[in-house]
Amino acid sequence: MPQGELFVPPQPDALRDWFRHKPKHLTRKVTTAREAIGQLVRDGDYLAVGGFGTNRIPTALLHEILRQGRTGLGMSGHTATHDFQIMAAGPCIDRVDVAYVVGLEARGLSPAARRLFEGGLLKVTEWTNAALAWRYRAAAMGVPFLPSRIMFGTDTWEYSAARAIQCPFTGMKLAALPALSPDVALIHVHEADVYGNCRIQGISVSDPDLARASRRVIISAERLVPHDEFRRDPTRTVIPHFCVDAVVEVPYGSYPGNMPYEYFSDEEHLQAWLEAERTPESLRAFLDKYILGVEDFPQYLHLCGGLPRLQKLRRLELMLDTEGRGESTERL
Amino acid sequence: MPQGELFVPPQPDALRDWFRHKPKHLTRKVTTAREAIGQLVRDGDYLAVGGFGTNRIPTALLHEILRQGRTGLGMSGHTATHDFQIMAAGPCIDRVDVAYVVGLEARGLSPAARRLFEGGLLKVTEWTNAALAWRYRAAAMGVPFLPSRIMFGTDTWEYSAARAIQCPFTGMKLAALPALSPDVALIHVHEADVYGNCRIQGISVSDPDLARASRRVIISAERLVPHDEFRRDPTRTVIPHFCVDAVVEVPYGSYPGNMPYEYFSDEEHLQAWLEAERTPESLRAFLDKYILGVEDFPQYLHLCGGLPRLQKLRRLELMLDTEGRGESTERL
Amino acid sequence: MIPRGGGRALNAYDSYNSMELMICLAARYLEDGATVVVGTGAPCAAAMLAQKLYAPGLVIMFEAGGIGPLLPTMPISVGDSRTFWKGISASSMPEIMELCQRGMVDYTFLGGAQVDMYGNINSTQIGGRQAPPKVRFPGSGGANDLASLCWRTMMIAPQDKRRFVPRLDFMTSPGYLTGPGAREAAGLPPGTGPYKVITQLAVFGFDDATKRMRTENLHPGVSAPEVQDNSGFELLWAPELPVSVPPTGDELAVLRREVDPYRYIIGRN
Amino acid sequence: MIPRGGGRALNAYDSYNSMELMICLAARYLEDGATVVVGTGAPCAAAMLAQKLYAPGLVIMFEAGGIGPLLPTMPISVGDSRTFWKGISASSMPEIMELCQRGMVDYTFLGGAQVDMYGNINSTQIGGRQAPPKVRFPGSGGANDLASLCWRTMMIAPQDKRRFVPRLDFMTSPGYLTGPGAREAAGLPPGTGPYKVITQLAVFGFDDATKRMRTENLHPGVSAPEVQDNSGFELLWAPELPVSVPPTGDELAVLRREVDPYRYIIGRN
Repeated sequence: MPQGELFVPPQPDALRDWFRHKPKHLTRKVTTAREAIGQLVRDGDYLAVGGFGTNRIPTALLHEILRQGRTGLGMSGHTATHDFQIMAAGPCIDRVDVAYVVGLEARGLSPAARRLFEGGLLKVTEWTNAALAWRYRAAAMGVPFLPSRIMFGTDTWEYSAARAIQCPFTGMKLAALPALSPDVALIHVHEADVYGNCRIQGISVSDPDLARASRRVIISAERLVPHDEFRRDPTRTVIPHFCVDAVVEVPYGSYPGNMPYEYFSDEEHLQAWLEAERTPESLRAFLDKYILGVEDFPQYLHLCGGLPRLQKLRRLELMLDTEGRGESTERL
Repeated sequence: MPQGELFVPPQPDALRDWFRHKPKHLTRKVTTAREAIGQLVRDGDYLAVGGFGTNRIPTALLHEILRQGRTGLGMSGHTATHDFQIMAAGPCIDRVDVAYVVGLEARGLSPAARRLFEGGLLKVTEWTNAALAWRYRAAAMGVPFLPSRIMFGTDTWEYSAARAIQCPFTGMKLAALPALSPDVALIHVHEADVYGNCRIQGISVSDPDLARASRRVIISAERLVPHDEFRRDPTRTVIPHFCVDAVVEVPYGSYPGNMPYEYFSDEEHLQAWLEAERTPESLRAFLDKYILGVEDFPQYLHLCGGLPRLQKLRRLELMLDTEGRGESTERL
Repeated sequence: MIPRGGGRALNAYDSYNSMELMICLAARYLEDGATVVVGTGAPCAAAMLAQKLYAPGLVIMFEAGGIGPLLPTMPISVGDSRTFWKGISASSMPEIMELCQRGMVDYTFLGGAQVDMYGNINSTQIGGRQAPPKVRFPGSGGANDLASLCWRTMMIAPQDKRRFVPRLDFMTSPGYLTGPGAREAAGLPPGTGPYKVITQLAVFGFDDATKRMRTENLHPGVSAPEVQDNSGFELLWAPELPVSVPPTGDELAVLRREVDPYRYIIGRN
Repeated sequence: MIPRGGGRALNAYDSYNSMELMICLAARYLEDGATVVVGTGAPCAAAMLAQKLYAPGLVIMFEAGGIGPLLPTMPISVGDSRTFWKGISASSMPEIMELCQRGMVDYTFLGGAQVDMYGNINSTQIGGRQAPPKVRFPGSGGANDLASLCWRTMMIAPQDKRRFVPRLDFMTSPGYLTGPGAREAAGLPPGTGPYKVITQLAVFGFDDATKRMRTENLHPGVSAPEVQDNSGFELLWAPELPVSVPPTGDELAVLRREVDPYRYIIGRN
């Protein structure tokens, strides 16, 4: 039987009570990153981050957690790359459900994240991306588990906290994945209204399920739009307001990550992070300069090149060349 | 233990083989209702219909089944109202998974459908709307069942084919719902391209899951749009082409049902149906006039008042008054 | 029309029919900021009325996927385009059912052909449990789901001995099943169950100790024996039986002018 | 650069590096109308190359949700905006994983730090199975899911004794586990498993009877002992060992000009 620790056991009835008492009416939830993190993220909480590692991530909210010095957080590693890197930099975390962490895809491995693992500073349970996606889905559906056909026969299975069950109809062996309801979800979206209704353009990754699964949900949005805009086209509402606890408007809020249709990732800055991580000292200096020593996210953007840099990343995203022509594969 | 018959038992491995061999490349699938039904619906097949009874239903496809005289069909009664009425009129069906059938919501009960039930002409298993929705979802996910918390303690449970299971994490009792993969799904959408990519405006009901769960999928679409339109905004693709076997362009294809943003339901025609059903003879005369005696769906629309009638229903849908002013609650 | 009050000259708002009375009473139970899944007909009218008068923040949902519409008129179907007219979200059946299953929905309203003393409901068939039935009804639809998963189930239903029965021909949707603890033992989520039943004669709640239906208010001019005579099972009685507060002029005005101007529902009396 | 062919004067397309060779060989396995879930890097380059040359109807998918993009450049992340650039659908992680689970995905490409003779893969850690590891890698990501659920798993990987190991430090993703029947016995979907492994030296398949890795093609200029010397486990050998057909001028032209003009991948050799 798998021997991994189940950091967040499924508790559908306790969650029902929680969700029953979330406010459902249209109340204004707009606040600052500082306030939102200050009030809704506590030491020891279990955290999950929307988007996909370096794409549509709530960077401003993550910086704020680091700046406020949260510790002892648990984290879901559903492809957590730059987001994981920020939490590992604290370190703010002491346990992690791993699907994909430490690496930044083709960019290399995070030395700081490796130090946490290789120094035995984290409790670790192994999963997969689908397992964590379906664990969110289970919580969003209000059931304690979902069956699946993954992980069998591997060490990933052995060090997970899944359970083998038998299908009552077919007799098939199935992998039961326990519902995962994070204490807090942090999700970056394209558009939100003041009540927390949200729209996403492009892939939604696991965020619709994550927003429904989590006890508390903090949204950062590229821009606030009028509430009526949601009522004009309700088909596009991806997260309804009653799932959401706080809304923070953060233009360029996914930087240095990619925000589809808005701006591409800043690969130079991501490389600078990785290089800064080589030693704890160089990382500390980097954090002091870019995160701990600044007041807010706009200051960070300024340090990284400000609007001229962001304009360049926007052209890159839209594949415009330096003259503004489309379909360019130039590197700007 | 529930004693209902499981008309379509879950067979994930057989389905995997089926789905493996569905064509995935972009091939032209546009055809006529006659061809699509002729080639893809066979006597004895198990059928599921998209939309919601009198809303966004593939009326033209259902008429064609009736016209071609299919028999022995099974049917999923996931709120099947006018769609069920058409299939019951044949009768084309001999077994049904019931969540909601026979009634037309506030409009009353279908005498013809009642005759089938009360005359013992149907095999019946009882379910609920959520049960059938999640049964589609299970098949769409590729698992043989999903757990849920519904139906316990009732006769609905007793006459279903669900099974009680115990959660391996919490010990909770759960209702396992067997995956339902219909032989054929018929779904009406707003826009499709020639390959079968589809968009829906407004509520999707269970159609995204249904399209993924079914072995064969026939789409009727209000209108064909260029393939590039899908590539321009891929976030809006609700059903991808590789789920779809045939595409039929049918303007006003949900008539006399409501098509959101397009036209409202024709309540007079729906009432005429119900009245025609009073005796088998009057029903036969009605069917002869409107369905069996016509060549195709445009002829049916013509008999029902043609474009002037549809124009009126369009104004009703958009809440325009006779002068074209908005927000009208007039009955046109 | 039931005349309201005493010797004054009657004006339009001094009288109301039982459908209007039931809708107005039901509307008062829906507090601001609550969530409710409704069907068409009287429940939808009650939710619309509540939203317009008492509970502007009431989130109205429909099982086919509509969330938070600004209902311009009464829907004809729980899946028609009115159910998401200028809505918060045009979602899906699984979205609504999963909202219910994870505990986010406070109220639902159900109807049915028969109800028993535990608030169990039959909307499936009359006649034995084995097919073919004497009369076939639509079946559960979403009713069993909503009765299983929403926190509080309400009914608006006319009451007589054919409808309030000692034993259902078919139990479609769960009330308190066989009494205290039975829902939980059967596997249903704890803390859920029938809340109020509103008929043309009275308002009923459910006794904590026995989970049996208990008369709580008599409508104006209705006597206790009349209520019992119109029930096929023995009713319990609250220690006090205050008379239901009749519809106010405001309620009737909004109900008649804005909620149901064509009297689709209130004309059915 | 490995010189191709004999005494002719070398031009640009007469030589290629091993990354180019591996990508070109991999691309040839992807037939028109197939579906493939790829990551970034060499697999994505192979899929792009196949789509441009042999398989215009190849449906390329990325685990974060991108389906059928007209890939304008190589993605940096499997979730970046290139992965659904002018795509068929910008969907979600569950959408892709459920496509795989219900059998709709033909191919996937995986990488890893270690592979064993059954095609099992380690992308989790070096050192004992108990934390803390000597070197920590990212973990499964979607690899275990794809290896469990897609019909055929391919690998493009450099080969040496550190990577081709007799025993994995950690089995992240399933190949044939311990041999014939083991996947099915463990609970994985029947008919799935590793298909080809393409290294800088050879192309490997899997022996039907033993499910062990079997050399099927030697790359130009590579000897059998060289292949065995670069494996930490004993390789099986196909009865015939045809030399891999080297990249054609067309393949190299498209790869270098259109697929990877900045040599992100093919420059890594």
